Amino acid sequence: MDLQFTKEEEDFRDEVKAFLRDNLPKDIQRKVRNNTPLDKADYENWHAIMQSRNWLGMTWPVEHGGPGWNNYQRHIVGEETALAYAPRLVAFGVAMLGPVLLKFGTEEQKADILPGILDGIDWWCQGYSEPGAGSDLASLKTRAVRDGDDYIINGQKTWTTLGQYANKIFCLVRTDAAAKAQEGISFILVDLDTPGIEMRPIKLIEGGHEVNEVFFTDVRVPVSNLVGKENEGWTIAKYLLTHERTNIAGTGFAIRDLAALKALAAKTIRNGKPLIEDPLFAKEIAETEIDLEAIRITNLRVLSESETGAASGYESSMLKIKGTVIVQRLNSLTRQALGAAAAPFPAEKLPANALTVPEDAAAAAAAYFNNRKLSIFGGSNEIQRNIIAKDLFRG
Amino acid sequence: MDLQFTKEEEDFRDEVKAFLRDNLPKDIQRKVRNNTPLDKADYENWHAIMQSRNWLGMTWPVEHGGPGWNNYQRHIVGEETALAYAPRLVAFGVAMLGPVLLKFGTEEQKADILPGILDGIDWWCQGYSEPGAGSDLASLKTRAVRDGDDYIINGQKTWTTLGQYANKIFCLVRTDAAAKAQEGISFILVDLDTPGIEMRPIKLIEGGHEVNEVFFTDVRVPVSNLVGKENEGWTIAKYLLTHERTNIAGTGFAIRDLAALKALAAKTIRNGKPLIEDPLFAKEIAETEIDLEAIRITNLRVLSESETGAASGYESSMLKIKGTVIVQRLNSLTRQALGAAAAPFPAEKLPANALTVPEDAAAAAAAYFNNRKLSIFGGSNEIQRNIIAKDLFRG
Amino acid sequence: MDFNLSEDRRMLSDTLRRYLTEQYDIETRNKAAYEAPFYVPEKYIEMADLGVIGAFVTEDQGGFGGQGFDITTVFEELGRAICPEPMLASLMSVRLLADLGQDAMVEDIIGGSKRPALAVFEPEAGERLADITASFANGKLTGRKSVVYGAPNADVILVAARADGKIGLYLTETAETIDYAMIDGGGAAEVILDNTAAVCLAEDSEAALEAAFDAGRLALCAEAVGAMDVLLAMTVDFMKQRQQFGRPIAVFQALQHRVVDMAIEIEQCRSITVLAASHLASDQRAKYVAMAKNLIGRTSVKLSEEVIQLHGGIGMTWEYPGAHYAKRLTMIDHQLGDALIQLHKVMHAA
Amino acid sequence: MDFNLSEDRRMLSDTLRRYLTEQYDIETRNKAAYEAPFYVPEKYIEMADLGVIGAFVTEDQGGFGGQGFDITTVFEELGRAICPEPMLASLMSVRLLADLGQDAMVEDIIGGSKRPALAVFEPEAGERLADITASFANGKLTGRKSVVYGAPNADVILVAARADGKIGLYLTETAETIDYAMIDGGGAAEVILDNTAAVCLAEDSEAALEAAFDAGRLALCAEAVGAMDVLLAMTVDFMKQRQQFGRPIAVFQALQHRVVDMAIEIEQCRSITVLAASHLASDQRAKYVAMAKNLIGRTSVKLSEEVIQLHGGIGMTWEYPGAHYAKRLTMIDHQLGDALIQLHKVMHAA
Repeated sequence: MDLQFTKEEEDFRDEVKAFLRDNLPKDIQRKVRNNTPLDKADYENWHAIMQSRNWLGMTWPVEHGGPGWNNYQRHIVGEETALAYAPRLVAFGVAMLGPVLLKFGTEEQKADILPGILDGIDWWCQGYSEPGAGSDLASLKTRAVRDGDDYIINGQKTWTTLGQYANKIFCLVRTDAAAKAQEGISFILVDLDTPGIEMRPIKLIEGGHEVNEVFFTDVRVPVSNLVGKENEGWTIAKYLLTHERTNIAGTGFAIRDLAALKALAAKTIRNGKPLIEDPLFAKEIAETEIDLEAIRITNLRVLSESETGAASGYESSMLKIKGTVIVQRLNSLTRQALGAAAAPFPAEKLPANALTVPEDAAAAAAAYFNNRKLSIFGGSNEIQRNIIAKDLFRG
Repeated sequence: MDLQFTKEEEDFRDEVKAFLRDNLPKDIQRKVRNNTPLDKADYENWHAIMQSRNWLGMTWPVEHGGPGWNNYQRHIVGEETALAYAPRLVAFGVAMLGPVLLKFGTEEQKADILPGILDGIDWWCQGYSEPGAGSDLASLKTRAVRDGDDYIINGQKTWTTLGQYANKIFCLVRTDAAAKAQEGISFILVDLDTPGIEMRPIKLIEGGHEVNEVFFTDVRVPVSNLVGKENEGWTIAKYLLTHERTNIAGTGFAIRDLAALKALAAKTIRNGKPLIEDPLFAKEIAETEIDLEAIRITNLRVLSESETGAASGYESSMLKIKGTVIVQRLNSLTRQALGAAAAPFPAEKLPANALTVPEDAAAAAAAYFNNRKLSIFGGSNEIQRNIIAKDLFRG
Repeated sequence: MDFNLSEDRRMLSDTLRRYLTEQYDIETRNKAAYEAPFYVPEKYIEMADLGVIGAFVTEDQGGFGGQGFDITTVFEELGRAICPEPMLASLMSVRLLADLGQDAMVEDIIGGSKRPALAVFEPEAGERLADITASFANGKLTGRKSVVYGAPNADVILVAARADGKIGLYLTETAETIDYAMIDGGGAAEVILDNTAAVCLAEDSEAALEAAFDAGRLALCAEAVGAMDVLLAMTVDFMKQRQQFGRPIAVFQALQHRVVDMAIEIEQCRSITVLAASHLASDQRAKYVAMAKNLIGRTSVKLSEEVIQLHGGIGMTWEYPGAHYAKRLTMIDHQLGDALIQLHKVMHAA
Repeated sequence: MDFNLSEDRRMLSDTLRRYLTEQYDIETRNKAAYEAPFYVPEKYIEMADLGVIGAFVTEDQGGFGGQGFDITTVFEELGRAICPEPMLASLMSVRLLADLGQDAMVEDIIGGSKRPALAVFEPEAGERLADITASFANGKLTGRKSVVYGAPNADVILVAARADGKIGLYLTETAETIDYAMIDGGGAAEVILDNTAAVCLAEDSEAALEAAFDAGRLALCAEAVGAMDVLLAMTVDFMKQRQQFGRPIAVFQALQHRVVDMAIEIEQCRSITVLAASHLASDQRAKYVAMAKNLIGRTSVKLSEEVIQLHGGIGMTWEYPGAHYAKRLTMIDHQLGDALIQLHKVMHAA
């Protein structure tokens, strides 16, 4: 039993901290802190900065331009970037397509596509969900019909995050209509410039634009864009879903948001004294902090196991559920802490002198609503419970 | 909109209070207050006292010896008896078999059986559940096979409350093995002296004996003991389950237990001051009090509706769920309030000078464990949720 | 005992529901809620004509209601349509003015020709009268008021301010405002008082303000109950239609039980609101209103979270009406003191 | 980073699990737990022979453990069997005695030939050292101690008492006790000190007592984790076998999701216990132990309630082993300060 990081790991952490201190642009950091949406250039800028140290391809081996980190190093980077209010990396290229190609792609695909992810030439987005296929992803209906050396794709994808900035999309499509749900699905790469594709914004509950619908009408894609074998796309989708995702519990974000909440509650006056001195509010903070300390160790336990074997679906589902519940509770407490001052919308459009709401908390209600997504996307918490139940009650 | 009881109803309440003040034996009251199990004589004594005013047959019409009360009057009596720490009436004869006979019984059965319930000659118990038929009552297997003018009963019943004091039992038995689940069931009356019946105690989690198993081996019962028609017993069971039960939310008990909890928390020292001044404990009390105020009004709303129409299954399920949750939360808070002093078992066997735990709270932990039954018996809260869901999602 | 609305209130309720159904569908509502002045002045006047504002004060005061159940009748209907018209401001203001015998202004407000707002709380302070620092002297107000509901486009603003150590009520028609939409729709403003001309309505208004706020809290409770009813029904409908794994998601028991628990809590909210309404004129007003607002706050936030979750991504979209109900229900807890503040009051009342 | 037990602890854990499986089935356990002296003296000595008590103190002190993880290793196994042997009393006492250099007595206790109990808290007072009123003067103790774990049949009782304003530690072999079984099994007693002869072990023991209690709290956390693991497994097995509506109740999704939520919380409890164990010798001991005991308390009570509910009537019966696990898990929250008391400590540590 030893809960300490090694000297090497702690040195690495210091290196990451120093890098962030020296390289994270202040304007981007401020946007992240204030829950202001980032624009395309902000993301590109940040990806380029991370790539300047070969740190962008977090899970990639060195020979493909990645840093060759182990689980602990990725964990440390995830935690420190969150604590520093660095942007989340846009996962679709770096953390999803990259690993998929490394495992399932041809050598030619690797050579063609991987560099564009790291150097920022290509921005990938994801075409998985459909209006009728959310939690039940395998019921997807978008069809790709073989026509000579092409597939012709028709259908609709939705919840395509940051699709408005992307030039490429990887999709799950049905290539065998007769096969049973999961068996006729393929994984295919599509250039968004291809004729027949239309992307439409979806406005979210808090007013932001981060997801999109993508419509495919007779979209012609070369067969060589298939990743893996035809009708075996579900294997790839499952690989991504159960693939060890270091940051799934989001403990870095939670640690950061807990500290910010405490600072906010210390300067917020309620009932004539700082809110943090209200025992009923302090209780909520303390319980959340305890839950967070526990998930932090649970996360490390899982990391430690997956350094030797593979983390099971059970474990990543557990981290996902509990991690999102904690972050969402922190979001909720931050929203509550603002009291009546949580009302203005959209917070960033108010004149700077308008309200005595701390700048970094002005969008707290919007962030709270937006982060309800955490327990929905990437497999809702209900789906995660089903996964765990299947494991618990098996046999 | 008028939330007040009428002058007549308030006068009636005063009459009930006065009756309880003058007639509820102090030793019985003390046992109820201290969560000491009542013995057979205590129950018989209390039934006789209630019957001395014709108040025992709460739901019965005057012509059969009941008081002829309306819903409000029954509600008031239920509330006041609880507040006075009077025993619960033993429901099986008075509140279950009585109404069943009044609706489904022959004139002969009414004449034969009803008087014995009121005058205390007969103590009825209930033979519904079986080891394999709890929430799924309709899967019961105890069989009654016609043999001339008799049925021959074989099988096993369980959770028979206070069966150890009873001389009679009403049972649901399967009279048509070929029929679908609910269709081959009959409602039959059995004398516990009949050869072939064995009753065995079930010891409960807290150590008490209040329920029993009843084994039937070739028990011969005259056909005339059937209530209603053969194979139509499920109709009777359902009638009892959805029959408007005034006291289902248990608000009287909750009001009483909340007051006792406040008194206990006021005299319990924790962290150097009265527990009730601990904001975290006070929060639990206050939230429970608010929930209780709400269910009290919900209860009156349902009563008021059922004075004009019939209360639906939805409404009594709602009262059951929320009412039991509130009482159980109060039980839990009372247990918590005792801290380390909740440990002794069985509390009533300790010498009086042994512990400085208030006498009326000494069995708080046992009562807490025992009252976990509230959300299980009479249709578990999960079954109640299924009933409500069926109604909510119908069509 | 009688839990039915009186004939008059039933009529008002029916009329208002019909009006809102016809005139305030969700697209109309969303447009009004987020574009300045964050309501529809013509519709406000039409609603005044229907008697909405008259219901807030008694016959003696020129209205035809004024009781707790009049307020809940109106606001439950407003909640069913999550109507952004600034009726909360009108309710609190007109009751204050009526109690002060400002008959002419009350008449204008009831008729809809004049619209008031009430500016009490301030930035950098909690929501307690004790924390008020704005002041009145020589016919002028100085200070800053924040999150003043209905202030955009208001004709008059009632301002709570200090003079001679007392908190009085002052009226201004010339205050500068910084207007904004609220995240759940409807308008509010920062009110800037910089030697702003005002007249004194009352020199000591603490008790009157507490009463007006309690009326406002009761209104918010009823609004929430109306919104919850509609949101629950929308959720049930959605679950019956939404297919996943070859079945409507309504058949999944884990989801069913969560909906059932919400349905029960909504009935609890309705009950506690009825109880608070019955006590609006009693000496137990503050306690029962605090109880109601606490339970409403606990339930409405939880309900909103559950409903969004049960809808999946669709519940997260601006296009889906339920999302706006969920936002409104969450933000109701932020108005006039949240569940935690109310719980403190209950704890201290006990 | 390494979350595996060391070789030595793994051996102790295996040995103890095998012993308890063979020697402490649930019938044996229930008999021992409720019949005076509420444990089995021969088994206590056998467990001492296995090294259970030696694991509580360091090599320097005559044992072979003494670290947080030694304590959790032992108590997790005791929890899996809900073993009623008075090891909590032995743990806290032997660590106090070892720190005071009472080598001879420590040796006897490690060997099992002498069994200690620790009497600190008193009736009519909270569980704070500051509230202690028992006193020591002229070689005699006076006062009353309540709910003293393991006191029935103990050879020596360590008593916290006041002398000259300080809280010291005193040893008596002649105190009168009123013994009883606890509702969840095992023995405790009221200790009556009426000019009872005693010797002074230390004149100022406040810090040492706090440390001993934190070791006890950590032990309770680990015991709870062991009991939770077993109870969860029993519940899953039950649900797979129990048929209702023609299917095992394990297929009902509403029940499945509740079990899943419990399973997740158990992992959280395991994690926070590991964290607290790692801090038992650090200056953050009090905070992390309080965090662990709070989470354990919240979870174990909730788990017990859920498990009983999921079993229906069967979970309410004495005959069903799970009922005893549920009782033990609930009552663990009552020992050495409940979740609420621990939460206050965390709030004040923050």
